[in-house]
Amino acid sequence: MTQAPAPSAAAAVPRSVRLVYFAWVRERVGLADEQVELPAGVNTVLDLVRWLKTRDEGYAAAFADETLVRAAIDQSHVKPGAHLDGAREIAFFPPMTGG
Amino acid sequence: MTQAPAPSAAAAVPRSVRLVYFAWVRERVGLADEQVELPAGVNTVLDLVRWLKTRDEGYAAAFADETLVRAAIDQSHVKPGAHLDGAREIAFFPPMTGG
Amino acid sequence: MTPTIRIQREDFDLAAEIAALSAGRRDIGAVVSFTGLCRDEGGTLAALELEHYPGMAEAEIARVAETAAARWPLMGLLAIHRYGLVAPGEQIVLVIATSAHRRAAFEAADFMMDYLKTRAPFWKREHLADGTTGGWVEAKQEDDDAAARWS
Amino acid sequence: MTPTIRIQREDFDLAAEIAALSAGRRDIGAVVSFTGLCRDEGGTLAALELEHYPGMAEAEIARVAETAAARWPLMGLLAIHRYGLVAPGEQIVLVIATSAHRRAAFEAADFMMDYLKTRAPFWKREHLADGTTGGWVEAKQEDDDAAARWS
Repeated sequence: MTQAPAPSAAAAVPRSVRLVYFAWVRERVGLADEQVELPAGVNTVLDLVRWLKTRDEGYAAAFADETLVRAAIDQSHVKPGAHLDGAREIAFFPPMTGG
Repeated sequence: MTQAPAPSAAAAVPRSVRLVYFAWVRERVGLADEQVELPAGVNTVLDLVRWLKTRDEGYAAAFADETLVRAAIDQSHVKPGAHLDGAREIAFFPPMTGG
Repeated sequence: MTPTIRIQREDFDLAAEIAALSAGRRDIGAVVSFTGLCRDEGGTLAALELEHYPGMAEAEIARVAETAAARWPLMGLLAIHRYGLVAPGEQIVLVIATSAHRRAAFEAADFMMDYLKTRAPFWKREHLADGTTGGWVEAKQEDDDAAARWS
Repeated sequence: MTPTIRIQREDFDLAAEIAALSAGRRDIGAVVSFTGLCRDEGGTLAALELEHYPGMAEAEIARVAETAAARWPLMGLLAIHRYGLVAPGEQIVLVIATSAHRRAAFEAADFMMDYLKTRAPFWKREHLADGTTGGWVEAKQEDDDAAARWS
Protein backbone atom coordinates (compact mmCIF):
# COMPACT_ATOMS: atom_id res chain seq x y z
CA MET A 1 0.00 0.00 0.00
CA THR A 2 1.21 3.48 -0.84
CA GLN A 3 1.15 5.97 1.98
CA ALA A 4 -0.45 9.45 1.70
CA PRO A 5 2.11 12.28 2.02
CA ALA A 6 2.36 13.48 5.58
CA PRO A 7 1.00 17.01 6.23
CA SER A 8 4.50 18.15 7.07
CA ALA A 9 5.64 17.30 3.53
CA ALA A 10 3.05 19.71 2.06
CA ALA A 11 4.05 22.41 4.52
CA ALA A 12 7.67 22.05 3.47
CA VAL A 13 6.85 23.02 -0.15
CA PRO A 14 7.71 26.74 -0.65
CA ARG A 15 4.43 28.65 -0.75
CA SER A 16 4.58 31.64 -3.07
CA VAL A 17 1.75 34.13 -2.63
CA ARG A 18 0.92 37.53 -4.07
CA LEU A 19 0.41 40.25 -1.48
CA VAL A 20 -1.59 43.36 -2.42
CA TYR A 21 -1.98 46.55 -0.39
CA PHE A 22 -4.48 49.38 -0.61
CA ALA A 23 -4.91 52.96 0.58
CA TRP A 24 -2.71 53.92 3.56
CA VAL A 25 -1.53 50.35 4.03
CA ARG A 26 -0.10 50.54 0.48
CA GLU A 27 1.45 53.94 1.22
CA ARG A 28 3.13 52.81 4.45
CA VAL A 29 4.40 49.54 2.98
CA GLY A 30 5.60 51.46 -0.06
CA LEU A 31 4.38 48.83 -2.51
CA ALA A 32 1.09 48.13 -4.31
CA ASP A 33 1.87 44.42 -4.58
CA GLU A 34 4.66 41.87 -4.26
CA GLN A 35 5.26 38.14 -4.55
CA VAL A 36 6.61 36.49 -1.37
CA GLU A 37 7.57 33.02 -0.19
CA LEU A 38 5.77 32.33 3.06
CA PRO A 39 8.27 31.20 5.72
CA ALA A 40 7.65 28.00 7.65
CA GLY A 41 5.44 28.65 10.64
CA VAL A 42 3.39 31.33 8.90
CA ASN A 43 0.03 29.59 8.75
CA THR A 44 -2.59 32.26 9.39
CA VAL A 45 -3.26 35.84 8.34
CA LEU A 46 -2.12 37.01 11.78
CA ASP A 47 1.12 34.99 11.47
CA LEU A 48 1.72 36.71 8.12
CA VAL A 49 1.04 40.18 9.58
CA ARG A 50 3.51 39.52 12.43
CA TRP A 51 6.17 38.27 10.01
CA LEU A 52 5.67 41.26 7.67
CA LYS A 53 6.10 43.65 10.61
CA THR A 54 9.64 42.31 11.12
CA ARG A 55 10.68 43.14 7.55
CA ASP A 56 11.13 46.92 7.86
CA GLU A 57 9.72 50.09 9.39
CA GLY A 58 7.19 50.61 6.57
CA TYR A 59 5.51 47.27 7.25
CA ALA A 60 5.77 47.90 10.98
CA ALA A 61 3.95 51.23 10.54
CA ALA A 62 1.30 49.75 8.25
CA PHE A 63 0.47 46.95 10.69
CA ALA A 64 1.15 48.85 13.94
CA ASP A 65 -2.47 48.26 14.99
CA GLU A 66 -2.96 44.58 14.20
CA THR A 67 -6.70 44.79 14.83
CA LEU A 68 -7.26 47.70 12.45
CA VAL A 69 -5.96 46.40 9.12
CA ARG A 70 -8.42 44.15 7.26
CA ALA A 71 -7.47 41.18 5.10
CA ALA A 72 -8.87 39.26 2.14
CA ILE A 73 -7.77 35.90 0.75
CA ASP A 74 -8.42 35.46 -2.95
CA GLN A 75 -10.77 38.45 -2.91
CA SER A 76 -12.97 37.38 0.01
CA HIS A 77 -12.90 39.02 3.44
CA VAL A 78 -11.24 36.90 6.15
CA LYS A 79 -10.55 37.19 9.87
CA PRO A 80 -7.01 37.31 11.35
CA GLY A 81 -7.22 33.64 12.31
CA ALA A 82 -7.93 32.48 8.74
CA HIS A 83 -5.53 29.83 7.39
CA LEU A 84 -3.45 30.57 4.33
CA ASP A 85 -3.65 27.04 2.85
CA GLY A 86 -4.04 27.32 -0.90
CA ALA A 87 -4.13 31.13 -0.87
CA ARG A 88 -2.88 32.75 -4.09
CA GLU A 89 -3.58 36.41 -3.35
CA ILE A 90 -3.68 38.00 0.10
CA ALA A 91 -4.79 41.61 0.42
CA PHE A 92 -4.37 44.08 3.30
CA PHE A 93 -6.30 47.32 3.56
CA PRO A 94 -7.89 49.81 5.98
CA PRO A 95 -11.57 49.62 6.94
CA MET A 96 -13.63 50.38 3.83
CA THR A 97 -14.96 53.88 3.18
CA GLY A 98 -16.81 53.52 -0.11
CA GLY A 99 -20.48 54.16 -0.86
CA MET B 1 -73.28 94.06 32.87
CA THR B 2 -74.05 92.46 29.47
CA GLN B 3 -74.47 88.74 29.40
CA ALA B 4 -72.67 86.43 26.92
CA PRO B 5 -75.08 84.70 24.52
CA ALA B 6 -76.10 81.33 25.85
CA PRO B 7 -74.71 78.31 23.91
CA SER B 8 -78.25 77.39 22.98
CA ALA B 9 -78.62 80.66 21.09
CA ALA B 10 -75.66 79.79 18.84
CA ALA B 11 -76.95 76.26 18.29
CA ALA B 12 -80.29 77.64 17.19
CA VAL B 13 -78.73 79.49 14.22
CA PRO B 14 -79.21 77.34 11.09
CA ARG B 15 -75.86 75.74 10.24
CA SER B 16 -75.40 75.23 6.52
CA VAL B 17 -72.52 72.91 5.56
CA ARG B 18 -71.24 71.42 2.35
CA LEU B 19 -71.02 67.65 2.31
CA VAL B 20 -68.66 65.93 -0.16
CA TYR B 21 -68.42 62.23 -0.91
CA PHE B 22 -65.72 60.16 -2.59
CA ALA B 23 -65.24 56.74 -4.21
CA TRP B 24 -67.87 54.17 -3.19
CA VAL B 25 -69.37 56.48 -0.58
CA ARG B 26 -70.13 58.91 -3.43
CA GLU B 27 -71.54 56.08 -5.57
CA ARG B 28 -73.84 54.78 -2.84
CA VAL B 29 -75.07 58.23 -1.79
CA GLY B 30 -75.57 59.08 -5.46
CA LEU B 31 -74.11 62.57 -5.10
CA ALA B 32 -70.62 64.07 -5.28
CA ASP B 33 -71.60 66.95 -2.99
CA GLU B 34 -74.56 68.75 -1.48
CA GLN B 35 -75.37 71.64 0.81
CA VAL B 36 -77.37 70.72 3.94
CA GLU B 37 -78.76 72.45 7.02
CA LEU B 38 -77.64 70.55 10.08
CA PRO B 39 -80.66 69.69 12.26
CA ALA B 40 -80.63 70.55 15.93
CA GLY B 41 -78.91 67.84 17.94
CA VAL B 42 -76.40 67.00 15.22
CA ASN B 43 -73.20 68.10 16.93
CA THR B 44 -70.56 65.53 15.98
CA VAL B 45 -69.48 63.64 12.86
CA LEU B 46 -71.14 60.51 14.23
CA ASP B 47 -74.38 62.43 14.85
CA LEU B 48 -74.25 63.57 11.22
CA VAL B 49 -73.65 60.03 9.92
CA ARG B 50 -76.61 58.71 11.91
CA TRP B 51 -78.86 61.48 10.65
CA LEU B 52 -77.74 60.94 7.03
CA LYS B 53 -78.54 57.21 7.32
CA THR B 54 -82.19 58.10 7.97
CA ARG B 55 -82.51 60.08 4.74
CA ASP B 56 -82.72 57.19 2.24
CA GLU B 57 -81.39 53.75 1.34
CA GLY B 58 -78.37 55.16 -0.53
CA TYR B 59 -77.08 56.94 2.56
CA ALA B 60 -77.96 53.91 4.66
CA ALA B 61 -75.87 51.71 2.35
CA ALA B 62 -72.95 54.16 2.28
CA PHE B 63 -72.79 54.38 6.07
CA ALA B 64 -73.89 50.82 6.86
CA ASP B 65 -70.58 50.23 8.67
CA GLU B 66 -70.21 53.37 10.78
CA THR B 67 -66.64 52.50 11.71
CA LEU B 68 -65.45 52.04 8.13
CA VAL B 69 -66.21 55.39 6.50
CA ARG B 70 -63.64 58.11 7.19
CA ALA B 71 -64.39 61.81 7.61
CA ALA B 72 -62.63 65.12 7.16
CA ILE B 73 -63.69 68.57 8.35
CA ASP B 74 -62.43 71.42 6.21
CA GLN B 75 -59.92 69.07 4.56
CA SER B 76 -58.36 67.63 7.72
CA HIS B 77 -58.92 64.07 8.95
CA VAL B 78 -61.18 63.82 12.01
CA LYS B 79 -62.51 61.06 14.26
CA PRO B 80 -66.24 60.23 14.58
CA GLY B 81 -66.46 62.15 17.86
CA ALA B 82 -65.20 65.41 16.30
CA HIS B 83 -67.48 68.41 16.81
CA LEU B 84 -68.93 70.20 13.80
CA ASP B 85 -68.71 73.73 15.28
CA GLY B 86 -67.66 76.12 12.54
CA ALA B 87 -67.30 73.39 9.92
CA ARG B 88 -67.84 74.56 6.36
CA GLU B 89 -67.04 71.37 4.42
CA ILE B 90 -67.44 67.84 5.72
CA ALA B 91 -66.16 64.96 3.60
CA PHE B 92 -66.92 61.24 3.80
CA PHE B 93 -64.84 58.59 2.04
CA PRO B 94 -63.53 55.01 2.27
CA PRO B 95 -60.10 54.22 3.72
CA MET B 96 -57.47 55.68 1.40
CA THR B 97 -55.79 53.54 -1.25
CA GLY B 98 -53.40 55.95 -2.96
CA GLY B 99 -49.66 55.71 -3.26
CA MET C 1 -36.47 73.70 3.25
CA THR C 2 -39.94 73.92 1.71
CA PRO C 3 -41.29 70.57 0.50
CA THR C 4 -42.57 70.43 -3.08
CA ILE C 5 -46.01 68.82 -3.41
CA ARG C 6 -47.80 68.33 -6.71
CA ILE C 7 -51.08 66.60 -7.52
CA GLN C 8 -51.42 66.24 -11.26
CA ARG C 9 -52.97 64.25 -14.08
CA GLU C 10 -49.75 64.32 -16.14
CA ASP C 11 -46.82 61.93 -15.85
CA PHE C 12 -43.60 63.07 -14.13
CA ASP C 13 -39.87 62.83 -14.79
CA LEU C 14 -37.73 61.50 -11.93
CA ALA C 15 -34.43 62.70 -13.39
CA ALA C 16 -35.76 66.23 -13.95
CA GLU C 17 -37.13 66.38 -10.39
CA ILE C 18 -33.82 65.22 -8.87
CA ALA C 19 -31.98 67.77 -11.02
CA ALA C 20 -34.29 70.53 -9.78
CA LEU C 21 -33.76 69.54 -6.12
CA SER C 22 -29.98 69.40 -6.62
CA ALA C 23 -29.49 72.50 -8.78
CA GLY C 24 -26.62 74.68 -7.59
CA ARG C 25 -25.99 72.57 -4.48
CA ARG C 26 -22.86 70.70 -3.50
CA ASP C 27 -23.85 69.79 0.04
CA ILE C 28 -26.20 66.89 -0.78
CA GLY C 29 -24.70 63.48 -0.02
CA ALA C 30 -27.72 61.23 -0.47
CA VAL C 31 -30.74 61.13 -2.76
CA VAL C 32 -33.43 58.49 -2.19
CA SER C 33 -36.31 58.18 -4.63
CA PHE C 34 -39.43 56.04 -4.55
CA THR C 35 -41.49 55.56 -7.70
CA GLY C 36 -44.79 53.70 -7.49
CA LEU C 37 -45.96 52.09 -10.72
CA CYS C 38 -49.23 50.58 -11.94
CA ARG C 39 -48.92 46.77 -12.11
CA ASP C 40 -50.87 44.77 -14.71
CA GLU C 41 -51.81 42.10 -12.10
CA GLY C 42 -50.92 39.19 -14.33
CA GLY C 43 -52.51 40.78 -17.39
CA THR C 44 -55.96 41.19 -15.81
CA LEU C 45 -55.73 44.96 -15.36
CA ALA C 46 -56.31 47.48 -18.18
CA ALA C 47 -55.91 50.61 -16.03
CA LEU C 48 -56.24 52.09 -12.58
CA GLU C 49 -58.55 55.04 -12.07
CA LEU C 50 -57.35 57.34 -9.31
CA GLU C 51 -59.95 59.54 -7.65
CA HIS C 52 -58.78 62.22 -5.23
CA TYR C 53 -60.08 64.98 -2.99
CA PRO C 54 -58.77 68.18 -4.60
CA GLY C 55 -57.37 70.60 -2.05
CA MET C 56 -57.20 68.09 0.76
CA ALA C 57 -54.83 65.85 -1.22
CA GLU C 58 -52.27 68.66 -1.45
CA ALA C 59 -52.92 69.81 2.12
CA GLU C 60 -52.60 66.35 3.66
CA ILE C 61 -49.41 65.43 1.78
CA ALA C 62 -48.00 68.83 2.76
CA ARG C 63 -48.75 68.04 6.42
CA VAL C 64 -46.99 64.67 6.11
CA ALA C 65 -44.02 66.37 4.42
CA GLU C 66 -43.79 68.97 7.19
CA THR C 67 -43.69 66.18 9.76
CA ALA C 68 -40.87 64.49 7.82
CA ALA C 69 -38.97 67.77 7.46
CA ALA C 70 -39.20 68.34 11.22
CA ARG C 71 -38.05 64.81 12.03
CA TRP C 72 -35.07 64.40 9.66
CA PRO C 73 -32.36 66.88 8.56
CA LEU C 74 -33.44 67.07 4.92
CA MET C 75 -32.13 69.33 2.16
CA GLY C 76 -35.03 68.63 -0.17
CA LEU C 77 -38.32 66.74 -0.15
CA LEU C 78 -40.74 66.22 -3.02
CA ALA C 79 -43.97 64.28 -3.50
CA ILE C 80 -45.96 64.01 -6.71
CA HIS C 81 -49.18 61.99 -6.95
CA ARG C 82 -51.14 61.51 -10.15
CA TYR C 83 -54.90 61.20 -10.55
CA GLY C 84 -57.05 60.01 -13.45
CA LEU C 85 -56.46 56.90 -15.55
CA VAL C 86 -53.06 55.22 -15.29
CA ALA C 87 -52.09 52.23 -17.47
CA PRO C 88 -49.94 49.28 -16.35
CA GLY C 89 -46.26 50.17 -16.41
CA GLU C 90 -47.03 53.88 -15.90
CA GLN C 91 -45.93 55.91 -12.90
CA ILE C 92 -48.41 56.83 -10.13
CA VAL C 93 -46.45 58.40 -7.31
CA LEU C 94 -42.98 59.83 -6.72
CA VAL C 95 -41.19 60.73 -3.48
CA ILE C 96 -37.66 62.13 -3.36
CA ALA C 97 -35.71 62.98 -0.20
CA THR C 98 -32.25 64.53 -0.19
CA SER C 99 -29.91 64.94 2.77
CA ALA C 100 -26.25 65.12 3.71
CA HIS C 101 -26.38 61.47 4.83
CA ARG C 102 -28.17 58.37 3.64
CA ARG C 103 -30.06 57.38 6.79
CA ALA C 104 -32.15 60.57 6.86
CA ALA C 105 -32.91 60.32 3.14
CA PHE C 106 -33.94 56.65 3.33
CA GLU C 107 -36.09 57.06 6.43
CA ALA C 108 -37.82 60.22 5.24
CA ALA C 109 -38.74 58.70 1.86
CA ASP C 110 -39.96 55.51 3.53
CA PHE C 111 -42.00 57.50 6.09
CA MET C 112 -43.50 59.71 3.37
CA MET C 113 -44.74 56.68 1.43
CA ASP C 114 -46.21 54.95 4.49
CA TYR C 115 -48.10 58.08 5.54
CA LEU C 116 -49.08 59.07 2.03
CA LYS C 117 -50.61 55.58 1.57
CA THR C 118 -52.75 55.78 4.69
CA ARG C 119 -53.53 59.53 4.93
CA ALA C 120 -53.58 61.10 1.45
CA PRO C 121 -57.16 61.15 0.10
CA PHE C 122 -56.79 59.02 -3.03
CA TRP C 123 -58.86 55.99 -4.03
CA LYS C 124 -58.05 53.45 -6.73
CA ARG C 125 -60.59 51.67 -8.91
CA GLU C 126 -59.66 48.86 -11.27
CA HIS C 127 -60.57 48.80 -14.95
CA LEU C 128 -60.15 45.23 -16.10
CA ALA C 129 -58.66 43.86 -19.29
CA ASP C 130 -62.01 42.18 -20.15
CA GLY C 131 -63.61 45.63 -20.49
CA THR C 132 -65.52 45.62 -17.21
CA THR C 133 -65.01 48.01 -14.33
CA GLY C 134 -63.68 46.18 -11.32
CA GLY C 135 -64.19 47.25 -7.75
CA TRP C 136 -62.56 49.87 -5.62
CA VAL C 137 -59.23 48.68 -4.29
CA GLU C 138 -59.53 47.80 -0.59
CA ALA C 139 -57.20 49.32 1.96
CA LYS C 140 -54.70 46.87 3.43
CA GLN C 141 -54.06 46.28 7.10
CA GLU C 142 -50.34 46.03 6.26
CA ASP C 143 -50.38 49.68 5.16
CA ASP C 144 -51.76 50.76 8.54
CA ASP C 145 -49.16 48.58 10.23
CA ALA C 146 -46.38 50.14 8.13
CA ALA C 147 -47.47 53.66 9.10
CA ALA C 148 -47.65 52.65 12.76
CA ARG C 149 -43.92 51.82 12.72
CA TRP C 150 -43.13 55.55 12.84
CA SER C 151 -45.14 56.53 15.91
CA MET D 1 -33.19 37.75 -11.19
CA THR D 2 -29.50 38.43 -11.80
CA PRO D 3 -28.21 41.56 -10.07
CA THR D 4 -26.35 44.08 -12.23
CA ILE D 5 -23.02 45.19 -10.73
CA ARG D 6 -20.72 47.71 -12.36
CA ILE D 7 -17.48 49.27 -11.13
CA GLN D 8 -16.52 52.12 -13.42
CA ARG D 9 -14.66 55.38 -13.71
CA GLU D 10 -17.45 57.00 -15.76
CA ASP D 11 -20.55 58.72 -14.43
CA PHE D 12 -23.93 56.93 -14.60
CA ASP D 13 -27.49 57.85 -15.55
CA LEU D 14 -30.19 56.95 -13.00
CA ALA D 15 -33.08 57.36 -15.45
CA ALA D 16 -31.42 55.12 -18.05
CA GLU D 17 -30.70 52.44 -15.44
CA ILE D 18 -34.30 52.46 -14.17
CA ALA D 19 -35.54 52.27 -17.76
CA ALA D 20 -33.29 49.26 -18.42
CA LEU D 21 -34.52 47.46 -15.29
CA SER D 22 -38.17 48.20 -16.19
CA ALA D 23 -38.04 47.54 -19.96
CA GLY D 24 -40.91 45.37 -21.15
CA ARG D 25 -42.22 44.73 -17.63
CA ARG D 26 -45.62 45.61 -16.21
CA ASP D 27 -45.33 43.72 -12.94
CA ILE D 28 -43.09 46.18 -11.07
CA GLY D 29 -44.95 48.19 -8.44
CA ALA D 30 -42.06 49.89 -6.64
CA VAL D 31 -38.70 51.34 -7.63
CA VAL D 32 -36.36 52.63 -4.92
CA SER D 33 -33.12 54.34 -5.87
CA PHE D 34 -30.23 55.58 -3.78
CA THR D 35 -27.69 57.97 -5.25
CA GLY D 36 -24.61 58.91 -3.24
CA LEU D 37 -23.02 62.23 -4.14
CA CYS D 38 -19.71 63.91 -3.35
CA ARG D 39 -20.26 66.77 -0.87
CA ASP D 40 -18.04 69.86 -0.93
CA GLU D 41 -17.77 69.89 2.90
CA GLY D 42 -18.46 73.59 3.20
CA GLY D 43 -16.24 74.47 0.26
CA THR D 44 -13.10 72.83 1.70
CA LEU D 45 -13.13 69.84 -0.65
CA ALA D 46 -11.88 69.95 -4.26
CA ALA D 47 -12.41 66.27 -5.02
CA LEU D 48 -12.60 62.78 -3.59
CA GLU D 49 -10.21 60.16 -4.88
CA LEU D 50 -11.71 56.68 -4.80
CA GLU D 51 -9.29 53.77 -4.71
CA HIS D 52 -10.66 50.25 -5.12
CA TYR D 53 -9.58 46.63 -5.25
CA PRO D 54 -10.34 45.56 -8.83
CA GLY D 55 -11.97 42.17 -9.00
CA MET D 56 -12.83 42.00 -5.33
CA ALA D 57 -14.97 45.15 -5.56
CA GLU D 58 -17.24 43.49 -8.14
CA ALA D 59 -17.14 40.13 -6.33
CA GLU D 60 -18.00 41.55 -2.92
CA ILE D 61 -20.86 43.74 -4.15
CA ALA D 62 -22.17 40.74 -6.10
CA ARG D 63 -22.14 38.71 -2.86
CA VAL D 64 -24.07 41.45 -1.04
CA ALA D 65 -26.54 41.62 -3.94
CA GLU D 66 -27.08 37.85 -3.87
CA THR D 67 -27.83 38.06 -0.16
CA ALA D 68 -30.39 40.82 -0.83
CA ALA D 69 -31.95 38.88 -3.71
CA ALA D 70 -32.35 35.82 -1.45
CA ARG D 71 -33.87 37.87 1.36
CA TRP D 72 -36.41 40.03 -0.52
CA PRO D 73 -38.70 39.24 -3.48
CA LEU D 74 -36.99 41.55 -5.96
CA MET D 75 -37.61 41.96 -9.68
CA GLY D 76 -34.40 43.88 -10.30
CA LEU D 77 -31.32 44.96 -8.39
CA LEU D 78 -28.47 47.16 -9.58
CA ALA D 79 -25.36 48.66 -8.00
CA ILE D 80 -22.86 50.94 -9.68
CA HIS D 81 -19.80 52.30 -7.85
CA ARG D 82 -17.34 54.73 -9.39
CA TYR D 83 -13.60 54.97 -8.79
CA GLY D 84 -11.06 57.67 -9.58
CA LEU D 85 -11.51 61.40 -8.98
CA VAL D 86 -15.00 62.67 -8.24
CA ALA D 87 -15.79 66.38 -7.83
CA PRO D 88 -18.32 67.87 -5.38
CA GLY D 89 -21.85 67.53 -6.71
CA GLU D 90 -20.91 64.48 -8.79
CA GLN D 91 -22.39 61.03 -8.33
CA ILE D 92 -20.38 58.25 -6.61
CA VAL D 93 -22.68 55.31 -6.09
CA LEU D 94 -26.08 54.12 -7.30
CA VAL D 95 -28.33 51.36 -6.00
CA ILE D 96 -31.73 50.54 -7.51
CA ALA D 97 -34.14 47.87 -6.25
CA THR D 98 -37.44 47.01 -7.95
CA SER D 99 -40.22 44.83 -6.59
CA ALA D 100 -43.97 44.31 -6.71
CA HIS D 101 -44.31 46.11 -3.37
CA ARG D 102 -42.58 49.03 -1.72
CA ARG D 103 -41.35 47.39 1.50
CA ALA D 104 -39.07 44.92 -0.31
CA ALA D 105 -37.67 47.64 -2.59
CA PHE D 106 -36.97 50.05 0.29
CA GLU D 107 -35.38 47.43 2.54
CA ALA D 108 -33.24 45.87 -0.20
CA ALA D 109 -31.85 49.25 -1.32
CA ASP D 110 -31.18 50.28 2.30
CA PHE D 111 -29.48 46.93 3.05
CA MET D 112 -27.37 47.15 -0.12
CA MET D 113 -26.03 50.57 0.88
CA ASP D 114 -25.26 49.55 4.47
CA TYR D 115 -23.35 46.47 3.34
CA LEU D 116 -21.69 48.14 0.40
CA LYS D 117 -20.38 50.83 2.80
CA THR D 118 -18.81 48.35 5.18
CA ARG D 119 -17.81 45.46 2.88
CA ALA D 120 -17.03 46.77 -0.63
CA PRO D 121 -13.27 47.42 -0.95
CA PHE D 122 -13.24 51.15 -1.71
CA TRP D 123 -11.28 53.86 0.08
CA LYS D 124 -11.77 57.60 -0.17
CA ARG D 125 -9.02 60.21 0.01
CA GLU D 126 -9.71 63.93 0.17
CA HIS D 127 -8.16 66.47 -2.20
CA LEU D 128 -8.63 69.85 -0.58
CA ALA D 129 -9.63 73.16 -2.11
CA ASP D 130 -6.33 74.72 -0.94
CA GLY D 131 -4.44 72.37 -3.30
CA THR D 132 -3.16 69.94 -0.67
CA THR D 133 -3.99 66.28 -0.42
CA GLY D 134 -5.96 65.58 2.71
CA GLY D 135 -6.02 62.30 4.55
CA TRP D 136 -7.81 59.06 3.91
CA VAL D 137 -11.41 59.22 5.08
CA GLU D 138 -11.83 57.26 8.30
CA ALA D 139 -14.45 54.53 8.60
CA LYS D 140 -17.35 55.43 10.87
CA GLN D 141 -18.69 53.34 13.72
CA GLU D 142 -22.20 54.37 12.65
CA ASP D 143 -21.70 52.54 9.35
CA ASP D 144 -20.86 49.31 11.19
CA ASP D 145 -23.88 49.88 13.42
CA ALA D 146 -26.11 50.43 10.38
CA ALA D 147 -24.95 47.16 8.80
CA ALA D 148 -25.49 45.32 12.08
CA ARG D 149 -29.22 46.21 11.93
CA TRP D 150 -29.74 43.51 9.30
CA SER D 151 -28.23 40.53 11.10
